[in-house]
Amino acid sequence: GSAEEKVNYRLKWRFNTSVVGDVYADAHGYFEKEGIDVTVKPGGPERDAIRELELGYAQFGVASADQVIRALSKGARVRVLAQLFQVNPLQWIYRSAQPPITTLADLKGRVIGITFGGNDETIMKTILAKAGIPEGAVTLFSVRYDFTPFYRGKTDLWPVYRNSQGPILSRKLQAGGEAVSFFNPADFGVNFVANSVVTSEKMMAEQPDQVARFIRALLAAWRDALAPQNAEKALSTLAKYDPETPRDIQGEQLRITRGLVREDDGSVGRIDVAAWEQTEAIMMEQKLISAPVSVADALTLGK
Amino acid sequence: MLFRRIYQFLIIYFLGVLLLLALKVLLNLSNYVIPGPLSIWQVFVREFQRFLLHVLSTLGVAVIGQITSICLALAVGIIGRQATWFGTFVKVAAYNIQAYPIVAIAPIIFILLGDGFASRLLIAAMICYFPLLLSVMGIMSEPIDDIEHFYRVTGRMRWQLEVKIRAFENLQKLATVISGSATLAMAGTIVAEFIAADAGIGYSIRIALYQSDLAKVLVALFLIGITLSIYQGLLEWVGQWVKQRWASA
Amino acid sequence: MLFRRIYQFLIIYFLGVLLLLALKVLLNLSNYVIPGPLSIWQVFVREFQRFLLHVLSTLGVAVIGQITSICLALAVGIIGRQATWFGTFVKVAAYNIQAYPIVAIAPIIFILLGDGFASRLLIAAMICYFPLLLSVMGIMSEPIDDIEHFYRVTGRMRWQLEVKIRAFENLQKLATVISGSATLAMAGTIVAEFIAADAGIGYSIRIALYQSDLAKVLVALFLIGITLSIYQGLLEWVGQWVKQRWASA
Amino acid sequence: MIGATASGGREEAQNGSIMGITCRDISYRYPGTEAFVFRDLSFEMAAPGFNALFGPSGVGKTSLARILCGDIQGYEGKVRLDGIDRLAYSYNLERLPGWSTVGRHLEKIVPASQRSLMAELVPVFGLESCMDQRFSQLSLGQKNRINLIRYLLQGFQLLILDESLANVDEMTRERIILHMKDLFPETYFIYISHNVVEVSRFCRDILVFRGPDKQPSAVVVQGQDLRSSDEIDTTAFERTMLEIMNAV
Amino acid sequence: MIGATASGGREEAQNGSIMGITCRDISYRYPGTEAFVFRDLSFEMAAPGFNALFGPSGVGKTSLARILCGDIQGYEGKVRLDGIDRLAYSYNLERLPGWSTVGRHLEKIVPASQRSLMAELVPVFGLESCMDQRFSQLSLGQKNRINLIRYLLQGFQLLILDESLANVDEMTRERIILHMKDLFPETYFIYISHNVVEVSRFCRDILVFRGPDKQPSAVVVQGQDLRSSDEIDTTAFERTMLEIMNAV
Ligand SMILES: Nc1ncnc2c1ncn2[C@@H]1O[C@H](COP(=O)(O)OP(=O)(O)OP(=O)(O)O)[C@@H](O)[C@H]1O
Ligand SMILES: Nc1ncnc2c1ncn2[C@@H]1O[C@H](COP(=O)(O)OP(=O)(O)OP(=O)(O)O)[C@@H](O)[C@H]1O
Ligand SMILES: [Mg+2]
Ligand SMILES: [Mg+2]
Repeated sequence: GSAEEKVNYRLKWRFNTSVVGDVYADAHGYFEKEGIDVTVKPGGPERDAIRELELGYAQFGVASADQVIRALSKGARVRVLAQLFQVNPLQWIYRSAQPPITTLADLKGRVIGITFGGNDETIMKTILAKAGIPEGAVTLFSVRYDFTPFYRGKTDLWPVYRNSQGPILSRKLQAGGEAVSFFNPADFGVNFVANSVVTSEKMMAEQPDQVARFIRALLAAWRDALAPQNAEKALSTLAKYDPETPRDIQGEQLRITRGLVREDDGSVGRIDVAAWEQTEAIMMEQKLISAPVSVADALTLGK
Repeated sequence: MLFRRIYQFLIIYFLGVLLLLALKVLLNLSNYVIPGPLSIWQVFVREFQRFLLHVLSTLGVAVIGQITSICLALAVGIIGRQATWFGTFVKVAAYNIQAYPIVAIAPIIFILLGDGFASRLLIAAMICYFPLLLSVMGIMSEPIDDIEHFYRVTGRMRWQLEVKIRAFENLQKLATVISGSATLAMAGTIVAEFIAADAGIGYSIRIALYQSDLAKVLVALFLIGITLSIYQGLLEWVGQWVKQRWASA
Repeated sequence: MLFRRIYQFLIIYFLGVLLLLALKVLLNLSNYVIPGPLSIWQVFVREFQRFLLHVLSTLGVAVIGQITSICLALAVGIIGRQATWFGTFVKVAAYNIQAYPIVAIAPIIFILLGDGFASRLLIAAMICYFPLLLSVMGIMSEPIDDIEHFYRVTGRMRWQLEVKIRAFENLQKLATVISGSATLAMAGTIVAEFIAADAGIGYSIRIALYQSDLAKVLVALFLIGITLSIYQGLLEWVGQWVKQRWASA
Repeated sequence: MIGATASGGREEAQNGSIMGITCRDISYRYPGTEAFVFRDLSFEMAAPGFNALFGPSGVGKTSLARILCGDIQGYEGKVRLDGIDRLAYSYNLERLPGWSTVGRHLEKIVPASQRSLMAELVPVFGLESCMDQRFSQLSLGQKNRINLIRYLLQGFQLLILDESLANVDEMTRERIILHMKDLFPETYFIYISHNVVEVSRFCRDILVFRGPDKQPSAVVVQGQDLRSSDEIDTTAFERTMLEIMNAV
Repeated sequence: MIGATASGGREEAQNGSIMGITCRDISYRYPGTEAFVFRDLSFEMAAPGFNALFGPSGVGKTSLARILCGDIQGYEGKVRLDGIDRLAYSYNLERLPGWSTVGRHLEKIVPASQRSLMAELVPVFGLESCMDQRFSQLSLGQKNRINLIRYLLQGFQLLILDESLANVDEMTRERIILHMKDLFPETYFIYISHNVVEVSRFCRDILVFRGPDKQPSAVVVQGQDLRSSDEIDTTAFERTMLEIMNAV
């Protein structure tokens, strides 16, 4: 292909450590090497990569699994190219001074923060259902972006992104003399898939070669960015894209991100079909979609 | 008037929806990006009652918020109209607080007031009060010499009288601004719910956005628009009534 | 005046911070709920320059947004002042759009305009224009018979002239509202950045909130307040100048 | 023609140039009030020139003026304005916009054809020194005169002057009236004033109001209709004054 | 005392009851203008009663009035108001607030001690029927009179009436002036009017303005100072009129 191919790549979230591989690819010429001119665009809660794929504002994007499944259920022709997070970073923080949560039954009687309408609600409700805990046995607390209720002990568990907010909060509470732990649903068998790289069916059909080159470049970048020996380079790159976060915190974030994305053999991007099917099943159960979408058909497997 | 207001709203709303649908057809977009008419209609039927209740609950807060902010704007406007040190101080305070995006000071509000009704009300009022304030300040700081002269030379001028005179002479403008501010009270309440609440239409919209469900958003906007049209119609009617009462008591 | 404005802002700001610190001591809140003075100062020193640049970038957008919304408000206010069908139609449209919380229509805006500068500007302008609109509408719909009579009976009245007469007679009020709306333009831009941008002080605040860093938020608020005080001082000065020019040209 | 169908004596007029004002049985009260301002008011002002409305304050002069020019509707009776298409009501509280000088405003609103007339009128009105000032910087009488001058230069066929010279001194006023009569002989003026001497001397038909309780509620007195060249006939003048005083 | 230190002939006054107005060499021009409104204006109005300012429109009557009452500062020369503490300037464009009837407004602003006086004045002013109306519903002359009446009942020692009766008919005006003179013999009135007959008949000291170019720029003419009981001395009256006309 020619180096003239221009595409936009819409992330799910703003530039921070959660997108380290994406910015690494951007900063170090991974896309150029594959002959594609990619503009990496930061995301945000008001962004929706799948919409932009359809509108032609972007050719590739990052979307969470629930977005993909919802879109499929509404007839969007979207394809998953790679699954970035093998473990969902959406977890719950709680003070270590509290009784540890070793079984789901330990949740009983706790005040649990959830974002109504958000993925954490879906996940938590699935967990509660799975553990057979009736709604009345826990107190659900409506969460905003403001952590005060957690700080002031009004809630026991608070949903956070383990890899980005986790280290920041840990540090703050540590400075206040408190240690924290995280409740990870995956530890209890609930695998709700998080961010994945998507493109449109049309791209897949019309530019299969470009898609292949894109994903090859991207995954290579992620792999390199998360390789421990490249940590310094990755952190320098991050410092450019995300000057708001202190470097030591970024180091911690990078370490945790590595654990959530990279597999033991160093590979990234594996699509965990079982997890996707579980995600679809959960969404069916929670009536977030009205009919099955056969999500497996939208997954691009095998390489 | 009220009737006209409502059907004009309907025209605008449906023009907006038509625009979206035209876009959908033109760009061949899926229901995920822009829901089809059928699915909008289904959502409408399914959610109508629930959303209506939410809108009404929002309206309730908005009304209280509006009253609060009218009082606040009057108070600040009356104090700030003076060119004294304290007057400008209050004015600077009133302006600066407004410049801060609510979302940025919401945490402080929650720390101070907890996250119950009071915070929501305060946020709604804060969004609504400022435009009122600007108008009140503009009106209150402009002397009406032909009327005020007598009271000044006879030493009868009190600030209450001054306020009364200027308010009465600008009744029309005040009525426009107050009935218009209903809109802001509504928007303010919705934002407050968006940030803080677990009830009200703002909350429903937030969930719909989380779920990328534009159909729900459209239905919510429809109900907000209708409700607001009626509320504003009522306010204008009350405004007329007050004007008539005051002008012919 | 400008100087007074700034030190009054400083008083208000430090009163606010003191209140928070008092609360911290009183309720024995830990540093992660309300940061101590030392850490606020450290953040201030560390972030000052970067945040200042962000605030200035925000101010740039705010100025354009304010100009846009002044034009928009004038246009809508001038059309909406008429009691014709079209006039009320425009008014109803202008009001209803305002009632919708920006966050709810942001997705639609992004669909229509993409996510470039245009969307941000539109959002900033939409937050700023409505209060202006209310005032303009109030002013523009009130005839000034003693001046307009002649132009009516001689058949010379054009809408431009009517607007000019009413604007001139209400110059003081308009100046108050326009310079006050700087505040709204600033808030609007910050909200827009909050939702959409990847630069500007709104973006920094969003991240600070995401990171639960109240010290950063406080520093950002400080810089916003100072910048706004200066901008508004300038605007008032320009307003004075225009008034003098127009009144004595 | 306002508020009336073409009936009565005047429709024989062969063309529009024959002007006349006729009112028949006009009764009016302001909405929401009890008292009639006037009842069954009938009068005729047959010819152009300087005509007047005269009567005590509050008797209804302004109200009638505003009926004639169509500002007030909802009265009973008939108003006929024959051959009068261009008419205006002007009053002494009118203001000019403040954004430029009085002179510039006049330039804008006076048709080119009337410029020389304007140049003639400005010194007669004693306004030379005001042209560079803003309206708000003028004295009351100067405001009155500026307002009047702009109306005169619009080519109205009927011009109602509601106390338009009330705040001008008598000498200037006399000079102005005499010049107006010379320069606009074809115009119907309806001059509202509280000065009985002035009205008696300079006006043609003077409609004297007698209040709604007397019948007829107004009578037309013939004034001296003096022009600049005329000598005053003192006896006739005093008779007119007396007639007016008796009528009221 | 405004704009002046206590110097000159009047400080011998043993108590405040001896009133007097003295101006010495007043010169004034409005900020930003070239022309002087008056130059070296000096005059004295030695006693209470109905005094007047008279002169062509634009000559500076209003300006002087506003200097006397302290509204205008920045003039040259000295103004002495002896024994006068309570003073007010009132003008014919003033309005009453619109939220209640004229009668109710008067009730509010007239001290209880003045109520009976008010009851006496209302019929003199011909305002009985206006009491239940709003200010905006009044005719111009009615507005003038309502405004004047409220000022009269405030117990001012000096009251400047700037064309306060300009839009009232002559008969009513005469009645009002005569009653004012009877009821407020101790008050300093400064009456600004364009009616030479009225000024000559009813006023005491008449300051006639001659414009800034003549010297002296104003002279005081003695008026007939007629009271309700007096018969008019026609010769003296005509002499006063002539004197005024010649002065201007
Ligand atoms: N808008 C109104 N509503 C009710 N009554 C009114 C209104 N305007 C005038 N009037 C009454 O109608 C009567 C006639 O008023 P009008 O202004 O015609 O008198 P006028 O002859 O012009 O008096 P003046 O010489 O004082 O100007 C007055 O008694 C007045 O109180
Ligand atoms: N604010 C002002 N700025 C500049 N010039 C002014 C101002 N007010 C009045 N003048 C000028 O000062 C002169 C005197 O005005 P003033 O109002 O005192 O006259 P007057 O004697 O009261 O006239 P009238 O009888 O018309 O009321 C006039 O020539 C006028 O143009
Ligand atoms: Mg009148
Ligand atoms: Mg004057």
